[in-house]
Amino acid sequence: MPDIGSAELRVLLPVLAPLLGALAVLLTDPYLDKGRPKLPLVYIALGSLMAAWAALGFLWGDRVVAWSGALAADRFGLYLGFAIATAAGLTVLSSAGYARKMGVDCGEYYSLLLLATAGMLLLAMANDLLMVFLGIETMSIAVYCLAGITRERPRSVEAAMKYFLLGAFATGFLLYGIALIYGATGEVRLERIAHHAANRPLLLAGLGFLLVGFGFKVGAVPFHMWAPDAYEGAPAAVTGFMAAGVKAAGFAAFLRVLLTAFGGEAAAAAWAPALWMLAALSMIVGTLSALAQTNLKRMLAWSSVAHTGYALVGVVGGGGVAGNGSAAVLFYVLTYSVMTLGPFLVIALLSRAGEEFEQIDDLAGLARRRPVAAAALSLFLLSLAGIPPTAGFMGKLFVFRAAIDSGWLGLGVIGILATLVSVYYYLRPIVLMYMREPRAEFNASEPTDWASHFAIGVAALALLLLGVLPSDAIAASLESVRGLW
Amino acid sequence: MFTLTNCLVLSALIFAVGAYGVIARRNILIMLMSVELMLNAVNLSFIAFARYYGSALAPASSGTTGQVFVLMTMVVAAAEVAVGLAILIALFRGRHSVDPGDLDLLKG
Amino acid sequence: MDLTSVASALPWIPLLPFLGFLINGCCGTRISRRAAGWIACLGPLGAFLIAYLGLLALAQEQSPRAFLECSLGDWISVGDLVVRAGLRLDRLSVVMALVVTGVGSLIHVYSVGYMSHDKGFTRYFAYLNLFLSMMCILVLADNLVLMFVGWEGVGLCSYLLIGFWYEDPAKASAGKKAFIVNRIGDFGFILGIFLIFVTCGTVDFAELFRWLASAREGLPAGVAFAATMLLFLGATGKSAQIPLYVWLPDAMAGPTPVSALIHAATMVTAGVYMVARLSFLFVLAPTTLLVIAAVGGLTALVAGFYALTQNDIKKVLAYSTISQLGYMFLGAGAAAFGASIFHLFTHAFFKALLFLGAGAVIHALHDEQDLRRMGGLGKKLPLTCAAMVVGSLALAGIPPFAGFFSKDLILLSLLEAAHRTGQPVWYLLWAMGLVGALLTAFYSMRLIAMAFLGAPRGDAEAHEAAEDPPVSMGAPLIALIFCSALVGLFSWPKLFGGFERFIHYLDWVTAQVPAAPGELGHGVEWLNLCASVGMGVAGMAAAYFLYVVAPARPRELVRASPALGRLYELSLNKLYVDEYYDRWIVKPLQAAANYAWEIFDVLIVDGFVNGVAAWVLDLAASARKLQTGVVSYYAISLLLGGIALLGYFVLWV
Amino acid sequence: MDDLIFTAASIVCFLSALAVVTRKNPIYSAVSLILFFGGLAVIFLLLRAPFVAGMQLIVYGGAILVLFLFVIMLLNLREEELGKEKGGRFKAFAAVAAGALALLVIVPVMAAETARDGFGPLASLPDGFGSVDHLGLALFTQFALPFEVTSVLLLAAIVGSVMLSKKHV
Repeated sequence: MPDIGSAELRVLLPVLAPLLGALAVLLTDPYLDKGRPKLPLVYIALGSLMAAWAALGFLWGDRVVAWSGALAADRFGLYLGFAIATAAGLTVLSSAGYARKMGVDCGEYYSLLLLATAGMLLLAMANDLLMVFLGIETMSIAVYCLAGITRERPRSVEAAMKYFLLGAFATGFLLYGIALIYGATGEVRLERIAHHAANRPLLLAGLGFLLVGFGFKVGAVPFHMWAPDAYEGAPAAVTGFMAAGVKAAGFAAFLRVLLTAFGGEAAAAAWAPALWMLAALSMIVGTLSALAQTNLKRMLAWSSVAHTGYALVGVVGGGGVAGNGSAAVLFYVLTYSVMTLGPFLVIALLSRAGEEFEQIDDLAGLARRRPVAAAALSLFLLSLAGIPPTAGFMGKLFVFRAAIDSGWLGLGVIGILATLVSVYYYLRPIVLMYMREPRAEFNASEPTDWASHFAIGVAALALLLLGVLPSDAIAASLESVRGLW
Repeated sequence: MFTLTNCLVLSALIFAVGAYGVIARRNILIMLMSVELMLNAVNLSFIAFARYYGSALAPASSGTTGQVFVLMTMVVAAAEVAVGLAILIALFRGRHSVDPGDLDLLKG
Repeated sequence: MDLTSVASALPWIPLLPFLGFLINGCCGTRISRRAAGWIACLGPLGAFLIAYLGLLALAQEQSPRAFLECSLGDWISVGDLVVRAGLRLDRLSVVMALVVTGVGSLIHVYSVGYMSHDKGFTRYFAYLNLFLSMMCILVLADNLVLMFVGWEGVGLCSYLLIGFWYEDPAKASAGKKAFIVNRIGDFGFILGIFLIFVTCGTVDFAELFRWLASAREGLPAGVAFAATMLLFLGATGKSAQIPLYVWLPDAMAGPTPVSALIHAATMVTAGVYMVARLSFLFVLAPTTLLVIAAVGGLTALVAGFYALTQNDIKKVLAYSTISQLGYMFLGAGAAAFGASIFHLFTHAFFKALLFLGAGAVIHALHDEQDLRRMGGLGKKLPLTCAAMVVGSLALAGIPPFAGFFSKDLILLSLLEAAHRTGQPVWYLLWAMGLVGALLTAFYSMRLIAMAFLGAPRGDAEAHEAAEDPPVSMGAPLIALIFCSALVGLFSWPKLFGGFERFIHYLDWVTAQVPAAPGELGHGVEWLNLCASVGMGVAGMAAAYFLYVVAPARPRELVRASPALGRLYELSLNKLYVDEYYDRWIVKPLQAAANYAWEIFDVLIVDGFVNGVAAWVLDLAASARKLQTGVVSYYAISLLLGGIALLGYFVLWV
Repeated sequence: MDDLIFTAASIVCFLSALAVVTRKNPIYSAVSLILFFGGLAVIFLLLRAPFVAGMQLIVYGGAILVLFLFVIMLLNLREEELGKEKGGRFKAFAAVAAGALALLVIVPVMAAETARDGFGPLASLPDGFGSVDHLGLALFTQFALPFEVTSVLLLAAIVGSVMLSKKHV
């Protein structure tokens, strides 16, 4: 019987906060007026996410392992936990107005958002493969439903269906991988897998299946094909949350498994070339496909595939615990989650009742009608393109540097070339916004959505801060990787 | 022959059959069932490995882990099916088709 | 002057214009135009004063290598990458800072008048202030990364200002062109920085200098060559050299004061400044220096060639700028960094003057830029005419105007390089410089002749209404006239018992190559001087003859010989003369220029760039087709990926 | 005896699995699935997992399958609403790919059996292994957290599926 004492409960705090929030939302919802905006739900959700933030900050420190080793509160998990909680918080802020416009201002929406957040935080802190599996599934099931939450929109339901079918398929692979690893070692605890005299062929086969499962969750080519469809179809606020949160949590678990269970030199030498291929393919396919898009959300989806590739560059060039690559990945994913969330917040802000604002051509002349939104969107896109002084530049710098330092020159070159090409499609919307005549359709009479503006402002500020003064965040990422043991 | 290896081989074959079902069939219901086949195949592997590693009754022993994992997988499978069928119903309401080939609004 | 107190004021040099940017950018709609104009001008003026105090403080120091330093703390500190951001004012950066803020202030004042009727008045000044701030960061940066930040910042502002009138798609696309072409150069710059950091472990100028001096085996020659070539690629982008010069002529789409400030006086010279700043690195790579000189010489010649036939007054000046930048790189390539910076210095004044003068003409004629529709403006616009004449004389290198001294020094440095290295190629470069000087003088005179001399050819009404600019525009013109006439005296040649003060002022902060034994001798110096002045005079005279004197000549010929009666009929018509020139001078020149243009622009630049772009877009379209929308295919992709991964792990490892 | 039961159950499982993926009508697939679950439960029993075998029948046979059948009835698909199946070539390709996948698992399994550090003889199991007692104790001690987390997962699934199948918010 584990001692349900302070350590057990403490470690669980960041997960409990959104969970209790979800329950509170579900219990409050029936008592609210149907016709009025359901602001109390927003307050509850925000409050619980702030509590999660506080809990993450409270736990920041030495590694604490609890629940018979199932959960580890260490800097590694908490680092991206901050990204997840922030993404969720900003999504809630922007949802206050957006959910009403899309007709989903209901308890289910906020509770699913919070449950998904709880799943992501569990995933980020999971320390054995069973928790990894459950974390992924909790998160995924909530996100499948969120993707289809605007049920009247055929695209939304289609996105949910595609995401779900492929997700379930990939789950099979992930699970088989875990089974084979368990078969090879008799263990599911990550650090014990590493120390076990393993049955090598079976272990490697298991690793192969595992990479399929994780590759799917983070959207690496060739397991990426759900991403564009799901991103395009899902409502904008959900897409942003998906792009930021799912990827952050996925990478947290992915990296932890690779570093802890397969961090040995022999194992790393086995998986590095495989990930090399995934990274290269993701960068190339993602960048090329994004070039030809006319839908902003879809373009961002392809760009997220490319960004998965950039992050994988850091994983390949990780250099284990001693190297800087893994820390670079953490920093990269942190910045990525903010800069990919931003454009979706803007899309959510600009959307009108039941109608998404998603065509790139619709952006024409936006700078004159909505200068703040246009400026923020430009900043996000510049950061995605990796142009200084934004965070995206710093992230790319460290990732590519790590790869080149550890001898993966080819991957670094592919990355830099992909970045160069990507500038084209990131700049196109900016050019449209600032240099074309606006269309007549902009509706300026809507009341200003302050919550959404605030969320966008926070994201923009965070990007600039991370870009200009990245030292603390990078130092923390280095500590995080060192604190893994 | 009832051996560990044969159990694993059977598991691999069923997994492949399930994977075949997902990619070859054009009926979302059957695709979902195929996913269930895959998960069950994995369960078989888990139970077989649990049989191999089981030498103690302690909760922390290796054998126990495998069996517990299967229980968790069942919960997940049930939850997935529920969600999947709910999405299918929402989809069918608008489109009257269970053919994944008809899901063609999103592409490119 | 207290050194430390001035040093601590250094951040205000970029900050003051930045404050202007913030005020004008954020509350531009809420304050009056008058206030916005004042705010915009005060920032650069304040920055100029601080830079001037810096100059005085430096002058008090004993050591010529003294510098003022203001650390901004550790900017990035991660593992072994520590970037300490700081500002650093030494003799080189103070010259640059004074030029930037000084000319910048004048142009700000001028802009108040020039842009007074534009609806984007405050936006314009916000951008202009931001530009100045970024330029000061570029100049004062004490490390490559911070310099790159400024470098990108000025690029962004340039892009915004070129596309300032974004309602016009052609102008917006000019902005894009500038942006994209510069990305190519910046890519080289980033790689260069990266290479230096990987090799030397630092990006700080002072530390880099120490590292190079102390490293036992020094920098491997290959690395030095690669790094300097990459950096120079960055410089060709920003400073519009072959092959990346194409954006600058299009950049003339922006308001004229912008062309004066950004695309003539300051930003485009950033490449030259960067080479001088890192001169201690560049001298380690003699091959790169030769490439720099060759590119510079070729650019000077080709761009000068283009300028001969341009009819848009701003395009003439744009090509002239490219050509003069080529001279600066010629000097830098000959390791005469001081001379190169001196030319940058003088060029900033006379080219700003020319652009502002051109702006006054355009302003007076209500946005008329075509030289063929001008003429005879000399009497209507005396001040403008004076400005343009002084500017042209300086540009053509006629003594005692500023351009003469600097161009002479650069040509001389080429001879010295030939003497020092013994490579005859430097003589060829010298000859190219001389021919370039001839072309420069020709098109300068042509510009004056077509705009100010002769009879008015354009709209008579507009010509009648044209008048000299108001005080706010006139005062900067007058200031620049004096500067263009006089700044050359800072470096009175040795030949005339001078001291070459400016050059020696910089000697201590730019790298020196060991001089060859023995002097060049006064004979060579005299030869150089005479050749350069001779070219200038000859060019101007030729243009004067062809554009001003010659219209009378056919008539004399006809009077002398009745056999030319038929020609007389034609020659009465002024068009005949034009056609005569057209056939024998303009057409061949144009054909040659067009030919050159086709080779460089169409074939190499456009062809290559468009070819690659088309190929990539084709690829993108086919990549898009893979995403069929059918889940089954997605699942197959997943399965095949899984099989590949599994195959790798099971069968390969 | 075990060999015989295993062989029979394996054959039933494999054939019914094949039937699931090849029947055109989902009803037949669902019925084949029942057979499959039953066969698998038998194998679980052989592998000394009586509790799991019981859960297999209750959860899969009882809950999941009923859900499938319920939805099949609810949708009441007509012939033309069934998916348009792809031709033989496509299916052959899919079969080859799936076969390759199976092979790539079987290869390391075989290797593991024959390798020096491969699987040894099966351990003798203590009495009560796989019983309700045994797993119940594990679920409330060692695996308390995963056990609790499944409740979160189920909550998400409930909220989500109720929301999705409602007609109006």
